[in-house]
Amino acid sequence: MAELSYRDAVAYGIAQEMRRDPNLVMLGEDIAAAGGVFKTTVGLLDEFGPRRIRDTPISEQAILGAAMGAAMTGIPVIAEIMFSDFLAVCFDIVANEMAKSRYMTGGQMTVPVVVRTANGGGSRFGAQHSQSVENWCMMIPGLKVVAPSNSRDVVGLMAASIRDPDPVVFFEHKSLLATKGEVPEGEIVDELGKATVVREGTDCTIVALALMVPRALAAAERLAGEGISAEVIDLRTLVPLDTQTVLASVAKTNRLYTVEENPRLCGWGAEVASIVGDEAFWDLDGPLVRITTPHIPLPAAEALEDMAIPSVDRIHETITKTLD
Amino acid sequence: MAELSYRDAVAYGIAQEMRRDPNLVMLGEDIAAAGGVFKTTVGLLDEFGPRRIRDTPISEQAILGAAMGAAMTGIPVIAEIMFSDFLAVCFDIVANEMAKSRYMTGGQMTVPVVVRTANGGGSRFGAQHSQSVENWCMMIPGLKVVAPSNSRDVVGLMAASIRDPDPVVFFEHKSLLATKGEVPEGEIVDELGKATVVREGTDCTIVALALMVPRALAAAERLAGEGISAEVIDLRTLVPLDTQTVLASVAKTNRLYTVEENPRLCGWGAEVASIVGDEAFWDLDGPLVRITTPHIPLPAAEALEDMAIPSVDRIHETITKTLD
Amino acid sequence: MSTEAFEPELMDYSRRQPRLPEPVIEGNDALDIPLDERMEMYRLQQELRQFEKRAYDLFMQNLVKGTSHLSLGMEAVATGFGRALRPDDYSFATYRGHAHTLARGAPMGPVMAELLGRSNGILGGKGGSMHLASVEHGMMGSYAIIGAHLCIANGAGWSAQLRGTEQVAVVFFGDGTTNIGAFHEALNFAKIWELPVVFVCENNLYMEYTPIDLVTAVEHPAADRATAYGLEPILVDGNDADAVYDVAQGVIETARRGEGPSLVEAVTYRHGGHSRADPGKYRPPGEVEAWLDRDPIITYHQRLLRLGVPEGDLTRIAQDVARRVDEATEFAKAGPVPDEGDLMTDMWADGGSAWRN
Amino acid sequence: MSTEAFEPELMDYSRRQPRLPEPVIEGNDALDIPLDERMEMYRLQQELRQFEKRAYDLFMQNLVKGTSHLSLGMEAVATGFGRALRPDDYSFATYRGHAHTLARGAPMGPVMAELLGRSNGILGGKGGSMHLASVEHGMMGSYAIIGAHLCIANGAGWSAQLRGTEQVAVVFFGDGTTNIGAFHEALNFAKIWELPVVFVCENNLYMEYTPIDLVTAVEHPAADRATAYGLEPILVDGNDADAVYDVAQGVIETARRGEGPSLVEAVTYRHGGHSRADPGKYRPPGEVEAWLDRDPIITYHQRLLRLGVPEGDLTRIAQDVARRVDEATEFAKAGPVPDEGDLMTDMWADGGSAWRN
Ligand SMILES: Cc1ncc(C[n+]2csc(CCOP(=O)(O)OP(=O)(O)O)c2C)c(N)n1
Ligand SMILES: Cc1ncc(C[n+]2csc(CCOP(=O)(O)OP(=O)(O)O)c2C)c(N)n1
Ligand SMILES: [Mg+2]
Ligand SMILES: [Mg+2]
Repeated sequence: MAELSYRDAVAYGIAQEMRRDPNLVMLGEDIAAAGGVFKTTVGLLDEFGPRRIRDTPISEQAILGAAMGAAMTGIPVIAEIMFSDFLAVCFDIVANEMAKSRYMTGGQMTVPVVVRTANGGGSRFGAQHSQSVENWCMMIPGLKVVAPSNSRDVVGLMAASIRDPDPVVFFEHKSLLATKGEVPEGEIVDELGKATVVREGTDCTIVALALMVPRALAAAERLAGEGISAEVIDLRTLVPLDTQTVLASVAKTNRLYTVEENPRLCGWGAEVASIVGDEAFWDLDGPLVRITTPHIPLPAAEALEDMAIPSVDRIHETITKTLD
Repeated sequence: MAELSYRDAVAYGIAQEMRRDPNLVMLGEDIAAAGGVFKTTVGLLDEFGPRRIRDTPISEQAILGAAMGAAMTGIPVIAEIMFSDFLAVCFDIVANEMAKSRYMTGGQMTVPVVVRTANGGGSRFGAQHSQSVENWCMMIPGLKVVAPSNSRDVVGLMAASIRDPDPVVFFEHKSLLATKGEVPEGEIVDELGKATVVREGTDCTIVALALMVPRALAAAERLAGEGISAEVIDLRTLVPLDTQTVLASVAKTNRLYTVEENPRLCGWGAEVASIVGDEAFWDLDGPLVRITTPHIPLPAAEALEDMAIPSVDRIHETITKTLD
Repeated sequence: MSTEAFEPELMDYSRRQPRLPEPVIEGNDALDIPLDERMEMYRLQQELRQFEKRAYDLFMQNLVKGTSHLSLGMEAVATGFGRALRPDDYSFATYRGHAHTLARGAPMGPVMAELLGRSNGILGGKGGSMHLASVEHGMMGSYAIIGAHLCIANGAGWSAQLRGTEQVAVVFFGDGTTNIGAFHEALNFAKIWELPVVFVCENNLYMEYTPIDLVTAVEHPAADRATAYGLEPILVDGNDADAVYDVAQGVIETARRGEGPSLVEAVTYRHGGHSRADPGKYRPPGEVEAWLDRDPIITYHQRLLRLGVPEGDLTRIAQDVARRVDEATEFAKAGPVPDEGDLMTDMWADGGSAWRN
Repeated sequence: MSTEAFEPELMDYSRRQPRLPEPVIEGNDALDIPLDERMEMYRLQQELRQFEKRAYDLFMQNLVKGTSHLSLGMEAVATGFGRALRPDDYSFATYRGHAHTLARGAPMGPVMAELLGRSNGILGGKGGSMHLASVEHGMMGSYAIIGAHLCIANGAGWSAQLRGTEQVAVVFFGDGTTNIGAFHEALNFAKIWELPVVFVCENNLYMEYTPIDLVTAVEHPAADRATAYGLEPILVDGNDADAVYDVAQGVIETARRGEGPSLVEAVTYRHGGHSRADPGKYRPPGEVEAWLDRDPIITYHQRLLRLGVPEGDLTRIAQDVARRVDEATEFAKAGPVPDEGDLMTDMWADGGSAWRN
């Protein structure tokens, strides 16, 4: 059992898989010699060499195209897109190519690509370097979507993503990079599509993801002090979506809250709330409540950004106000 | 009152606005001499000349960049992106630039661009030319989203979109192009953010958009024959979203169905269902039900495509099965 | 250029000067290509031509739905490259990919069945005309959104480089495609990694309905840009299968030896419209006719006669192909329409499409 | 190139050969630029330098959050172009946009306040360092995702062309940006429409931490690609404000006369790291030092002395600028932090952000 930062867990998880599969390669901007602009790939060039860990030009379409083409022809690839906002410059390859090629060809293509990308706010980087864009990918049929909240899950879900034969978009949260967590010794491999109940409770269910998980837990802690027992679920992967864990929890607590970092409209919270509102309607004792960033671009100033992204205070306050 | 096809209504609506505003220009691939690959811009080159109606190379980023830059500096622009699937090749400009520039600059920029694009399935064009991607835009703060279901609305909403000082994505449905409808004489200008109750009813509310509107109406007709009174709402615009009309309807009918063409996850139906599940929870007499295309890329074969997109049969059947 | 575009009368593209073909290069008779290879190229061009003519007839009978983009008149490019590739090489095509798919050896029946949306189609009906692929023949797909596949082809080249297999990836695209961003990214990337990729621009003078010269800053959309990627400009007569074959052998060999990518511009012309919906009215009078005279199959036929091949041999090949096209048509028409069971398969590698538990 | 990249030791970029600057071109002393213009350029370079040094100090004091990209060492480019523009011309910059914003006359105080996230910031704190804009000064924004703004600048040029105002749009971008698709689309588009746009590549030899030559198929990432867009290659010493000014005047005049776009590559160097977080360790020994010797301000100072300007005049300018930077700092520090009321404003032109009724 070692304590690892979320940042270090990224390289640790990749290294675990690169040792296992000598075919696995990685490419991206400034990932090799520099160890990545977030220092999430430090040490990989040294261990695996320049053939397997390669720097690229600023050509995101070329990066993901190369990843996809190599994957289709037998080489599994990890591709880094430095900030998740930049998925927009290569969205055609993400949404129209990788995601669809298998279906379109009647199953002829297999595309084992993991697109790793730094996601989310809290770094005061402004509207073009802070977005939470899990929903950009969740809404595209043919993509799997993963977003770990802690160091151990980074390793386990990285392994699962790399071993998955389908394209996976793997969101590393910028504001979690410095957080530390225990990572057990030995190989860690999770399964995609398994949420975790990170805190048990009976009065309401809070479903969260990535940076929102520690915030939901802190809010639940505070609620506990006030006699409210909140169950907190870390979704971990959006596709596949572990609806059973959510539905089972709501069957017990009878109330659903989702806590999302993406802007208001059409986020995963809307999807989860809608599923619950359909399949667990008769379990519900009150409204389906989503807590999200407002539907605005993220502002740069510290004060403004902190108001925008759901905080422990806002989660706590929303629940106390709406739970009876 | 003239009868116009939805296709002809596009050019008719654009012409109305080009006559009013001599600054308004339009650009896109094959829109000028050829009148557009869907023949939605026929006649505009003749009337307004090559300075205002211009063909471009296959350079969608250049097209939308030019539109945005001109709009920022005083020239309102209509830009055509031939198929809405191609928004992916210029998604950075759509999602990260146009949508955010006003907010990021503290209100310094105004971007009066209308991005017109052919959306939706039913033409057997396969997975890369058939998508319904309203949600790609709805989820982006800073974009307005419009999707008319009939000829008259094409004209009225086109005028509203063009006159709106903010970026608007205007979805023209490929499978509605040949449909005809009455268009009143004289200037028609609608307001964005107003849904229409296209059929009144008391037993359930069906919320639909674009091609799904006639299908929802046909299903309601069939339901009426079976003694079920369905109210049908044509949303017309997704942003701004007319939640009041939806909430008022659900307050009356106590049941919500959404009928969407986009694939299952994170569509506008999830957003509408979630809003209702939050704000009208106590009005509801039963589950929130979404009828969508399954979460798959659209297949090309006629038989498969018809199974995928919500049909009158499927809408009818889902409602009869779930409404008690 | 821009000034010209602003001349109202020139916006009616059919009133511009026609762009006429260069004369046939009879000297190419002397290219060092064995006669039996030439006979194979004749056969292949016949296959592509007759297959697509049949496909066209089937559209007219409303048996093919959706859209379809034929390469009638452009067969020499698919032929010259198709014949120069090794069976384990990779091809990538656009929506205009029937010829490139067949040229790799994909069977006509399943390809035809795909156009008809049948479950015995080569993609089970899921992809249709614009997405033909046959991985077992090295045909790695047809891509219907301009640009992406140039980048994807790089990946196949990279993979070959990593695996040390000396496979080559060839990617076909149109003149209009040279103006999209992905073209630029792909070429630069291929060169800096010295990938075994051959980029083939089929310059048929038009994007959809717009003449390429009106929207391109250089005369030769691909060749005039080669130096921007550290590459040699290579222009070839795209209506002469021998010329194409000769160039193809060279650039493929270069790639195979690990000496990096090439960019080839093959000038050609499509006889018909851009797609099913297009009557091609934007083309100035005389232009189509001039290119019909330069039909790659007619001129190849003439070359073979000049080289002493008896007319009867050629007729027999054409007849044999016709019979095979008939068989393919029967195979396709006999195919069942896909059913509910097919809809939800093959999104994921496990064969299904479940996104939840 | 690729082979080199595969040499493990060369993957440690700090072990590569340093890329040294060309010597100062003393002949540029003789360029036909009035002395008072040169004094203005001296002042402007001092402003850019001293402002950014102060910004750096404020980061170190943790008063600036987030990230920030300085152009210390690159001031001559912003200066030469900034001074050559007409007040109603348009500029477009990247995230490395402090200098370009100030060079258009945006006031230092509000720019500094923006870096500090204050509500008296030039964007009200909403944009931050990477998104500086001042529409009233023709500074049309700083764009933090590589590529897009080249396309957007075309639009400003198109608008000027349509309105017949003879305004010109100048767009600044880095060497690394020449490898993204939008670069290609923008250049071709500008040329075919003969837009009044000047594309200025500030080639500082690195993208973030990767040397540009390792990822680019040509030696001069912009100039060697000009012909691919029907343009002349133009290379200029980006560390000499006079040289830049001279070239700028020419290309801006060309654009203003309606003779279309230009592409200029100005070779320069950033003294510091890419951004706040970067110590710049990937640079070979001797490289930074050599470029520090070629500091554009020091060499410009020397030129002015050679031209007979008394040292005291230059000192007074520097001191005056220092005072104004102090004032700007005070202005910024005194600014209030934005509050709840500011969060939901200015998404739409109506001033608000409502997406529903
Ligand atoms: C990104 C994108 N933009 C536009 C289109 C629509 N489109 C399909 S084919 C075509 C013309 C392509 O021209 P070219 O590259 O010359 O190929 P050709 O069709 O002549 O073979 C266009 C504009 C598309 N498929 N993808
Ligand atoms: C599309 C995109 N990819 C990657 C980045 C991350 N990034 C920011 S600056 C930069 C390097 C840019 O290099 P260059 O164009 O030379 O400009 P410089 O920073 O040297 O001024 C990179 C890769 C980005 N902002 N946008
Ligand atoms: Mg073409
Ligand atoms: Mg640089």
